[in-house]
Amino acid sequence: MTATQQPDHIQLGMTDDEYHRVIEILGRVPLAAELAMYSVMWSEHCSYKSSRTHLGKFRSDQPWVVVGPGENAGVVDLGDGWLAALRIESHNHPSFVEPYQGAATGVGGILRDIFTMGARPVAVWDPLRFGPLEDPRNRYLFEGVVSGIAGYGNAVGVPTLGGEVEFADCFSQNPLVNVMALGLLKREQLVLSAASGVGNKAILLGNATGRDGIGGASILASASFEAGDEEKRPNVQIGDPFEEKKLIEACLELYDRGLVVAIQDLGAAGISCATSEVAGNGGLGMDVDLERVHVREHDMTPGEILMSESQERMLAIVTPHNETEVLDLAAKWEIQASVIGTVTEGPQLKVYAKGELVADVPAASLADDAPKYDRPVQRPTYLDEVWADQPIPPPDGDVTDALRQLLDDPAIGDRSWISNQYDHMLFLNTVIEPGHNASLMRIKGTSKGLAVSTDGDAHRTWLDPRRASERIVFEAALNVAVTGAAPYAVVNNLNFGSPENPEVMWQFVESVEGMASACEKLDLPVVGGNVSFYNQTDGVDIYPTPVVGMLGFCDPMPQFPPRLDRAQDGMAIWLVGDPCQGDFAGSAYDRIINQKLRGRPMEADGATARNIIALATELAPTTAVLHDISTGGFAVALTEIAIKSDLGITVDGLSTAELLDETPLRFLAITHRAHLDTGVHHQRIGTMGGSTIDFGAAGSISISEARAVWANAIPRRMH
Amino acid sequence: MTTHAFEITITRKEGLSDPEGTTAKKALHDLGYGGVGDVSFGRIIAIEVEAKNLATARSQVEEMCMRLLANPVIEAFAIEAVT
Amino acid sequence: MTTHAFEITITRKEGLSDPEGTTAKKALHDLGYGGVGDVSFGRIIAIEVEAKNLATARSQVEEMCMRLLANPVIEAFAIEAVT
Amino acid sequence: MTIAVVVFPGTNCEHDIVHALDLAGADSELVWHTETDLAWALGVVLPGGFAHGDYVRTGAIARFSPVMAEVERLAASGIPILGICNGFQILCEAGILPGALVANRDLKFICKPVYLRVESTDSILTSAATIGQVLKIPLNSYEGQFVADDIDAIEDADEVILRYCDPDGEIREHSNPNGSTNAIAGITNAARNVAGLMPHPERASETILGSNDGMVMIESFVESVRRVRV
Ligand SMILES: Nc1ncnc2c1ncn2[C@@H]1O[C@H](COP(=O)(O)OP(=O)(O)O)[C@@H](O)[C@H]1O
Ligand SMILES: [Mg+2]
Repeated sequence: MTATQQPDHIQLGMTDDEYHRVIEILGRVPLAAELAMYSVMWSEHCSYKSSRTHLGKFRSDQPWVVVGPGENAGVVDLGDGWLAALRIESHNHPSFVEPYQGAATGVGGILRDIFTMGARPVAVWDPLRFGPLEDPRNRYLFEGVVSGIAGYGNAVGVPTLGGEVEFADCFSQNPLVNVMALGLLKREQLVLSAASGVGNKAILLGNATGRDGIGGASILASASFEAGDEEKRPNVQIGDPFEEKKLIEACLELYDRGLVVAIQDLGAAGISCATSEVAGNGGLGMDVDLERVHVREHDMTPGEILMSESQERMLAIVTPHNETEVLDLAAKWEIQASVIGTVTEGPQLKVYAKGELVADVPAASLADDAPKYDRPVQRPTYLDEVWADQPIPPPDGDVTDALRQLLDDPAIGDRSWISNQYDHMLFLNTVIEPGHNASLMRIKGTSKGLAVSTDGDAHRTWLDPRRASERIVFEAALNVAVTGAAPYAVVNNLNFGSPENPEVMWQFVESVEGMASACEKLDLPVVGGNVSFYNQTDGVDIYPTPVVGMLGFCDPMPQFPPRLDRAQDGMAIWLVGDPCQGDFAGSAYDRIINQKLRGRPMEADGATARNIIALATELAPTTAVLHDISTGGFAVALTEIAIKSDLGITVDGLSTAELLDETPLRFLAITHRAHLDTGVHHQRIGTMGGSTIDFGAAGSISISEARAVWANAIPRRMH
Repeated sequence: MTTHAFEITITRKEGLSDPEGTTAKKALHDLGYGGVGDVSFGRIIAIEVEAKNLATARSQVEEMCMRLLANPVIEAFAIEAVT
Repeated sequence: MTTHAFEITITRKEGLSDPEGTTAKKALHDLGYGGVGDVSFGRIIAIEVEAKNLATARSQVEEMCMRLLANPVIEAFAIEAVT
Repeated sequence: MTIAVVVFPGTNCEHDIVHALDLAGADSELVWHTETDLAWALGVVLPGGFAHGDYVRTGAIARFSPVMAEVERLAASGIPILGICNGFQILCEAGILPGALVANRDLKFICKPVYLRVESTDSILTSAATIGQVLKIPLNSYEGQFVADDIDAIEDADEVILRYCDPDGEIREHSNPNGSTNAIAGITNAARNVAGLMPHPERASETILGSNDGMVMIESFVESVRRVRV
């Protein structure tokens, strides 16, 4: 059977069972528009049908959580009436189809999630994954995605304060583009997305509705790519940061003036999703008239208007009394606005087009009655073999050849090729810019500071999803701690292959449990997240790639927080944390020098994690440099400090293996102090000074040579 | 080998939104040009190619458009020989 | 009143730097198109204007170019009626 | 003494410049681009951002915003006018300053601190600095490459006030981040009451932000506003 002969619901990506469920709910066969609505709202992307069963393992009942998962963004309390809203999203498939616009609209979408809560978006981070840059197609994707984030983020006026990047073959056909955003608000500005008040008006604000990305959620985000998928390309959406900037300012003024009862951004499934969610969340219904929608093209069908994913649109619920004022305010900010609906007693969402009823469904059913699957899991067969193959640690001898190769790796070398394309200074809050362990921003007018680090580790997660997921939480927490903030809340983006593959599902469950247990051990709430399944192309799944976005909080913020460029002549170098334990599975050394991905990564101990992280936070206000030891071990961590501080280093007594070992939960402290008063194992390993990086018996390299290799890792590949 | 000159016109595919065109239209209305209808922006590239004949040169230019100069996902292009 | 369509071509004045052209030429050489000579980038604007006749419409478009669409300091423009 | 800080749709650095003006002890007020009366202003700042989305051409639409007629009038009457980044682009588009800004040489957005050498102190932006002084100031632009059809006229009139340089003050090929003609980063007009620059002095207004070198420019501007006689 060819695609055109298949029943409508199959073409829309719905199973027969799901289709019958719709018939059961409606008591009849769905109309075309209704079927479209259910198909998108019940897609994996919108309904989390394969993951919901497991996401309950994340806790968010800590007292500082104001809004947990489920709303557009999580919200935490920073004291004195200040709240922070945070959220992470993926735009993987759209970015593969059209890297610039895919990434750009990813930024636009996550920002709407933030200002929907009443918060002003203040920063963005971009965790990215691509295939190796040796392939021109990957360079094209990398270049396009970075310039798309820059093009949108810079123009919309929200700084991008950091991110991360990894490269591996499995991402060649399926890059990962995640975007995290942070917003700030005062408590009284918090807005939620549940409509109330029968008779209230639904006003559509922003861009005109066109034929953008119709069915995009189900087709792009919830299905795998097959060769020859070119026809999906008309689904590309064009981002308009200028429209979004006006929309942000208009919405913030609406909240300020108390003009909205509820608000919801339009994302996947456009008007159908937004109207059903606001009404359904409030236990109400809504009458919607599609003819009132301002459209870009005049021959659109009701289904197209309903499902369009045109960017930069919001749906505000306002009292009839405030309607004119809202429309005037929209006019002032030069955005279009139309009153498209009225809140009703419910529970039905009724959609009219040209006087005809085109959809009449229980509003809440689109979200609440979505299918939920407990998919089969099976431990992957590759693991036994991979675990049995032990990494070979480096032999004693010169470390500098290995170091040069590591510094030349585009995920280890200087990433300012990326971050210098992003405005990372707007708002004058950036205290630690990209290029350190985490970024740190102040909250002007207060003594408070926020640090954020995003972390993933696709290679290790493939080797052991549970342990690696625990480790990325600890690593992200340590990154904010060495920046001077205490870990405070987590969002996560779970990028996986097809959930219909039991081995992928096993990776997913292991990863969720690992992440949940690590958060539990640090008493960190998970306030939001995103699941991106079907990251596979032609049947090949990506490495399981959970990503965490860690928010750290400090009050007072250190006046002189640690920076990698603050080391001074004569300062002592301390290693804080356990001595090396020979953790080479998934290490940069084994991957890049031995060209092998094998072994089982060490488990990170929860109690150690708590102690080390607390200690780092405590040392931060009074220590010149703190740097966690991660990819590339001591050798790379020390070299980064030498390069940034433009000052040599002498370390002694570390073997070549110890220099490249990646035992978790350790950091370097560089200070004039002659003693470190800590309850944690620590040892002095060297001194700052001179102009070479001197590893004693393991050789030495000049800073200028190390810097040249490090600085060129990305540019030399991109020309 | 002779040098052939071409003009490549690259425009956004129909149906895709064109924020720049929409904004320009509004600006022109504000400037008092009320009669302005649709405005859309594209790029034009003048290029010289040395090749043994016009047909070879043109097919090279076509290839360059698909590979680098245009973005076939969202743009359409037209090539014209200039004499 | 009838609608008249025009195509405006805007090019960088000679002698001024054209970073897009320079970059594209280099990239094309890198891609193996050694025969590529000069490459220069311009913009093309398709615009519809309602006016009582072609001459009025054209003179309006000329004005729009001088005022908004082109920057006389660095750009030259040409207007062509499309039928 | 009040300074008008003009906000176009798409402007985003308005609060940042207000912050820096506050630090310099100056009063300022945000003004929406539809304002047509700035008679009260003794100084005007056009801040950075993406006015009207930078569509058509950076600054092209903004120069026709209603407020610009007032800005032109004030410029002609000798009031200090400062354009930063997008504001500089708008002043050039409006013909209040000579030249134009086109895409960076490498066709990439550049956000990083750069070094500037003060070339002339006869301007509202550099009067408190010294000739040859090197300032570390963040740059943040895509269309930052300065070009002009008559560059010699600008040079001959000593209208170049800032050039990109190395930390030691030398002007070398690689110290020019965006390919600007003669490494020009900032200029003034013939009457020397209008100045524009691509880098952002307000982003270098406190040491906690990495540099406070920008304050000498902000203070020069505030001082020139204080000296305005009405
Ligand atoms: N894609 C990116 N965008 C912006 N900044 C990035 C990106 N990738 C890395 N960085 C910055 O580089 C620095 C180091 O990143 P990373 O090596 O991932 O840190 P760590 O290993 O300590 O977790 C961070 O400040 C980070 O924000
Ligand atoms: Mg780190």
